[in-house]
Amino acid sequence: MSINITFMVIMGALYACGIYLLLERSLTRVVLGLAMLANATNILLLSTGGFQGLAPLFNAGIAVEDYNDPLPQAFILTSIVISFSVTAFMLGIIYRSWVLSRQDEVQDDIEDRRVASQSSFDAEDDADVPEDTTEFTPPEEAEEAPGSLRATGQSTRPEAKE
Amino acid sequence: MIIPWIPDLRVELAFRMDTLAAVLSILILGVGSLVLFYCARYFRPGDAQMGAFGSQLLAFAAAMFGLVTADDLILLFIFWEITTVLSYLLIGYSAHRLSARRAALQALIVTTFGGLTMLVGMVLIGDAAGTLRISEILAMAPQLLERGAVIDVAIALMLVGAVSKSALLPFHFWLPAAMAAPTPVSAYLHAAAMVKAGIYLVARLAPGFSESAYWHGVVLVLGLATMLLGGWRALRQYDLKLILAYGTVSQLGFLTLVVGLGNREAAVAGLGLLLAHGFFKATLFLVVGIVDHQAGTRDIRKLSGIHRSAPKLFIVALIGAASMAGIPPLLGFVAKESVYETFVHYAEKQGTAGAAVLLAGVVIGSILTFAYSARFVWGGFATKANCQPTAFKRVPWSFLAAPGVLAAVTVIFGLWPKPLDAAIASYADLYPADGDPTHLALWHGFTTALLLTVITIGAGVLLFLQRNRVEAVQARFTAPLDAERSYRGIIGVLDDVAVWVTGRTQRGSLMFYLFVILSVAVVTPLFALIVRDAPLPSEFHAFDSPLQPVIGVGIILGALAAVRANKRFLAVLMVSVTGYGIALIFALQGAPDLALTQMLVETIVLVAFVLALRSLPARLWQREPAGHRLLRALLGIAFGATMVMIAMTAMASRVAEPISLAFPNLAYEVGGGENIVNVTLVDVRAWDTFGELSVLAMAATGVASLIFIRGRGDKRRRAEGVATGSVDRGREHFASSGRQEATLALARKFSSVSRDAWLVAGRTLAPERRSIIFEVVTRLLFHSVILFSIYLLLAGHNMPGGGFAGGLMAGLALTIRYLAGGRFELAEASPVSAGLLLGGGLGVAGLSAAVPLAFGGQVLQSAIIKFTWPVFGEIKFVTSTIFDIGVYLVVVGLVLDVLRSLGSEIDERSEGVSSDDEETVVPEPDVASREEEEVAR
Amino acid sequence: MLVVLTVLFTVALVAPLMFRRIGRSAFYVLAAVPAAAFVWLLVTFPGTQVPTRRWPRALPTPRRP
Amino acid sequence: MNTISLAPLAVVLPFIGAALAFILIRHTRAQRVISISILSVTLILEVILLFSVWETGAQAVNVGGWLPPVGITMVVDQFSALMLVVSSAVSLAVLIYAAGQGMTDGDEDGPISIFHPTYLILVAGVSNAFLAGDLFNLYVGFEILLTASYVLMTLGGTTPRIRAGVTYVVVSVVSSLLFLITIAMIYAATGTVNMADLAVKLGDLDPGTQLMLHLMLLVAFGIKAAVFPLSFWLPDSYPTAPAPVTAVFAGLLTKVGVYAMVRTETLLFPGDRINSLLMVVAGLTMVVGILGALAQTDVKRMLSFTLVSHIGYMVFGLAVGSVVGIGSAVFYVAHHITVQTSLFLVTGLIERRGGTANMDRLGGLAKLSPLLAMLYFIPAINLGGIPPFSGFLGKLGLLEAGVDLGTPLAYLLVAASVLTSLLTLLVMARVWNRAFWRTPEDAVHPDPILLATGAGGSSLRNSGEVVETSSSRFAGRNANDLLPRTMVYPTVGLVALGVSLSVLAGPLFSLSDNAARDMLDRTPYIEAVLGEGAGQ
Repeated sequence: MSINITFMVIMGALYACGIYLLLERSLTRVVLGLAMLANATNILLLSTGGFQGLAPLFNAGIAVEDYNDPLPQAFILTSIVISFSVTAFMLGIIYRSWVLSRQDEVQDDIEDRRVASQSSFDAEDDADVPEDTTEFTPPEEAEEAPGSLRATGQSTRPEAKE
Repeated sequence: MIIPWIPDLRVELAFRMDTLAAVLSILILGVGSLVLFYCARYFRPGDAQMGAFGSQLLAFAAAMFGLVTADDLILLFIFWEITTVLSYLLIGYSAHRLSARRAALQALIVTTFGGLTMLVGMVLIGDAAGTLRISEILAMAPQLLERGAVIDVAIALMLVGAVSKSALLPFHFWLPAAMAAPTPVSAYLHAAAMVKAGIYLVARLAPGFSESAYWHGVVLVLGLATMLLGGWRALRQYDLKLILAYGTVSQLGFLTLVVGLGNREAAVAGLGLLLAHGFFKATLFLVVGIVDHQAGTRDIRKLSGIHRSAPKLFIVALIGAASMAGIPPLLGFVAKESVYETFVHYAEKQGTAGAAVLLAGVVIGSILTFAYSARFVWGGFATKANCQPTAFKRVPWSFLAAPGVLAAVTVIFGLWPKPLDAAIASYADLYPADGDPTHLALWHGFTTALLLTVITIGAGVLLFLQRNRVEAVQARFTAPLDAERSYRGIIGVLDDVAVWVTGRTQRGSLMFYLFVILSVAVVTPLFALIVRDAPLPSEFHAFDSPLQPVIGVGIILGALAAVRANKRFLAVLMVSVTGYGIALIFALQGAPDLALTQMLVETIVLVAFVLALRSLPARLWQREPAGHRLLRALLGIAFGATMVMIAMTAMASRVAEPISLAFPNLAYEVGGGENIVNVTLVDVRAWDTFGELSVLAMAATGVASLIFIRGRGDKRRRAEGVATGSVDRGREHFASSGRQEATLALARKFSSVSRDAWLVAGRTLAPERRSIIFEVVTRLLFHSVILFSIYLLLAGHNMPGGGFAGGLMAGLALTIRYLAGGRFELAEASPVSAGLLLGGGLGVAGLSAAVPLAFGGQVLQSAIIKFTWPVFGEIKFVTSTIFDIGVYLVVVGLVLDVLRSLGSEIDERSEGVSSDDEETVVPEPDVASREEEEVAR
Repeated sequence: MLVVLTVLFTVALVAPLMFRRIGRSAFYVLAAVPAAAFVWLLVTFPGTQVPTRRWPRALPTPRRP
Repeated sequence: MNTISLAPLAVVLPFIGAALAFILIRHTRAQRVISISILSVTLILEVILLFSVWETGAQAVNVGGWLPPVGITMVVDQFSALMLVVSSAVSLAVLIYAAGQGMTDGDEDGPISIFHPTYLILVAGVSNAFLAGDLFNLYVGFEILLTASYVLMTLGGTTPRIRAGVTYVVVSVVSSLLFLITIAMIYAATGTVNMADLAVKLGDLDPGTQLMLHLMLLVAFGIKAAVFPLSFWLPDSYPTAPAPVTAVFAGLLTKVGVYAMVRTETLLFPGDRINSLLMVVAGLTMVVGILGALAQTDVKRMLSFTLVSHIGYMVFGLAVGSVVGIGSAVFYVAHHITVQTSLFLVTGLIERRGGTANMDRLGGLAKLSPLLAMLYFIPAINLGGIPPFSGFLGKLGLLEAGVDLGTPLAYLLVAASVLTSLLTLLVMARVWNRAFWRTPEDAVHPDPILLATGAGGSSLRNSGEVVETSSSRFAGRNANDLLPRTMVYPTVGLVALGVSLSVLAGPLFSLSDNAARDMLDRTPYIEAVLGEGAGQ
């Protein structure tokens, strides 16, 4: 199957510009990047059909090979429709993001940054625990469960204490 | 008794009861029922958690019973892990105490670590032996051992599980920490049952695998070291329960040592010691429970004079401690005597220095054991000089029953060990009978063993008397390496590594994620092409028709302009230039359907862009322009180049004929239509289009839900109620006496007419927004465009057109009317709400899919109906057109939804007259505060 | 053997209800179950039974059920 | 008209349900009845399909009567039938949960009215992806479920959801784009898109192109299945969605990616050329994922990380490539769908009962609601790999497969999977220690809702006093409203399904192993689609 250089060049250029726009902070440029990538893929699908052929309108006279390959055309049509619907949805997101926070930026996830900068001290693991030598609270403040936290004995368990 | 559970993994519910299992079951069930009996008096009546506690304790007994009787390796592991989880729950009984929670988690993690290592060992052995049945594996143990390294490693891994469960040296720290559990739990789990599981595993594997490479190394060294360390630490404790805890650690080391020695005598002595330890340690723990319950503390510096206030308790405690110390008439002595005999014979037979060290170590260990037994009795019950006798409530009979029975058993079996010996003998038969078989007996005659016992007792008494000096020595000599601190260190390091790794990978920025994904998508195909050679593309042709390069240049220029544009609408325009260019390429390439659809889609996308972005600032300003400009350009170029290279390689490596050659004839004969692409879309591959419809419907709903937030906002407001010229009144304030002011006043005078000549709701628009020419053109065009779209729909089967093109055309018609007459014009133009259109379209498509099933066909099967009408003559109607109508409706619904939400709703919002309760526009600070975000979620 | 196991586990599942109804003394009921299993163990496995007359000979290993 | 031709109904029925729901957009009660009944009928249909496929193996139906490779075929083999049944059961439970949440919270006119049609189309998309016998149709199936998930993800349009929605949408569109590019390349190379036809024709290509196409497909599916280098987007986007939506995403979307990877690995590109690469990727997914979970304090984010980590197990089973390996991976996928979804539903309940999902601010839930404690504990230890639950059985199969393989890399993977199982247990036990055992007073700054009903409400039923001082949006609700029956019963049902997986482990494992044997053998699939002679 011979390769059409023009298509390849167009596709390459569209991909390059699309990716450049995609990695942008501004949401509008990201959406434009996505639209451009979708167009580039349509060109790729078209080129897989091989050569330029007659329009796929059947009539008995024409040999089967002369038509332009109808299957990639069906794929391209589906791809156009899907990229249209995704673009429409992204426009809704851009407007909503503008209404909510007056900015058209792709925002970073603040939870990630908070987790990455959290301190390693964790009360549950590292807090100092007083040693208690009994399970039963003295009768006067006995609430229903035996052995509430009562630091009575100061038995020095050598390695427990930090 | 065998019930197959998962044949594919060779796992069955296989049980068998042999001597070893029976001996342990005695311990598990006997001590279990006594402990449960004891609990009735131990807990306060009103405790809410008692229900859960009781069921967990009984479930624990059942799990232990299952563990010892299981004959399938994996079944043993299942019960093993159930005991681990139940011990986690039991230790965490008083969950409000941090020490209990932390001890429970620590015990869970350490024992599960050991358990999982053991699991790997079990899988290795099961894989090597071909079966998971323990009895069969033990039967073919000798052949397995020849396999060499794999089996040795597997056995070593299983030993790690036993070591962690029975709290031997590296993993011993979880047992003393687990003393935070209620005392009955300590008595049962950490003395009689759970920690014995490791010993049981060693005893089960000893007959077959005691000769494996690492066996003696692990069992003997760790056992002895644990025994000595446990004994040494026990001497420093001031809490009665901790003395017993470290005592248990020491005894477990001792037990592993004996059971793991691997000869006939050791087996008998080991089981004897196992039983003895089970009885006396459970007794002592229960006694400590009573002391704690009655006196309110376990600190030996506060307890004094209890032997006088609870004499019966004192006697029971004395018996238990004496048995632990190995004082003659009791079972402890009987067991230790045969252990001494075993090690003496082992030392004589082996004759190596190692065996002698072993014997010496055991003796020293026993001395330490004697010392801390004495410390226990003295600490708990003696009257101390410097503190007054502690108040001690009377011990009711039912409370003392459980330890009493256990003490009695220790005495009876001490004086009369015959039945035990008979029971254990059959387990010992598993070993080859070498020389005189030893027996559990009270009196073995004057043997070196007896001499060793005398030495042990003497040194023990001496050690106890000099306890103050011993404590001074211990205080100076602090432990070099402390297991618990190293465990907590490991967990701390693990947390730090986790935070570090997550910090590196989860940057939170979309650009970083896309960067990683795209670079992986670029690198992997290149890697494939480098590693394996692929065909080099040979035939090329510059272009199919001369026009293509021209359009190509146009497209590339448009793309580059879009990249460099800093005005928002300029960028949008440039992208649509590339879109229209591609529509031209489609037309040239011989795809009329595509060209038509692409052009229509580009137009509507352009309109949608303008509608959505009109409320955003004109400039594509960024506070700080996205960095790594060069890097992004490099990645873009790399991606483009790679895609070109891959495409060329793929096209060059085509060998087979494409299936699409069959399409033309099939489409015409079977599909009954000349437009092959349309037949493909609505008939041959109708299932794809069927899927696409839902994508369209979802996009429409998505846009509506994002703009209207509260549902779809399908309510239509007709034009009558609206005052003329009131919509979208210009708020620009002109200079008061300027010319615009005059023209505006003049226009407003003429706009008072009640009914408009051209558009239904044209009058509602403010005069300065209206353009008469646009309204006249709309009036002329609208109906013809709608007719043309219906033509496209129906003719699509034979001529270029079809559902998509028709729907888009009708959508454009609606767009024109909206742009000409404003939102009320749109409301007038769309009699049906967008939701109804979408639902109707999907319904028509769905039904046209399901109905053929009723007629015996496949889903979405089309049929050709030929009939003749008087006027129109012979008509060929293909049922897939009904499906196409569904497509048409959905596409119109989508365009209507886009217009309604991006157009009318934003108009209303910008005029500030919106009826929906607009969400308060909160100018969010750059980094949303956690609280606010918490509420918003 | 499987019967003993299932009995133990089912009583463990039922235990919380018993405690809610009869409180602390439910422990006695719970204690009875392993005790019964203990007795069953002694009865069915002669190897561990207290021998009377013929204990001098080595006792046969009990057949696997 | 045998049962197999009903297979496409599994997609058409939810589709028609969605159409009805669109039309009845303003009657939420009618919408609720439609969607629940439609999903139940679909589930029954899929169970019938499972039993009919259990013995006979793979069966195919040509949509619209067009013979392959021209038309689109829908193929049902044991693996896809099992996936269909489990995913439908799970989505039915989540639907009832969401309907219950909608009813009690009373936001009738709110986004809930869009929820039902979107949810039904999501289920239709997932079923289409599992049934697709045609690569392009698989792409369309992906698009359906993705677009529906975009709408569900940004439901309500709050700030965090929009921020997470952008990340999710853009990454998913890029993954679909890569998938479409790969389809174009495959069509360029072979001229066909029918999977069975591809299985035959791909073999004739030369190795370089085969490896290239194979890797490109795995990258596209890897993003969807959240495999190591491509999985960083998931924990940022899933947790911000409402609880039932996150549950469905966690349960279904990643598993569709894994299903597609298994299909390409066994059917399209057999042979173990890149198994060692897959092993490395599986190991990294497991370890990095679980380390991520260790570092989190928010329960929903932690579960998203365990989700990513356990995908590593399935890829490990796939990378081993033996019958036991892939069989265990199939079983593990079924187990993970059920358990992960039930955990997310329980987190939703925790969020309602405890006012927040942040572990530091929770405490004392075991006392507050023992039922909720049990509902969390069982799936948690199931995920942690504690026997006798299905989590352990899946891992056991994977260990056996790894050991059978015996290569040093396999042993390394066995060690990694054991370590991950231990760390998962540590993570789950930490949540249990903090959220359930710790007293509310010890929590960092507990939500008033915890303190208010602290003393009284011990069980779900009797605590009726009104919670007035709560800052969370459940202020003014009594405890019964916090955990309404209609939300608790589906969760209990899902947990019971998880437990039943271990009871039915025998037959399930035989089904998975048969599926693995047929997939590795490839001919049953190819012959089911292309007729007898085709399979070489």
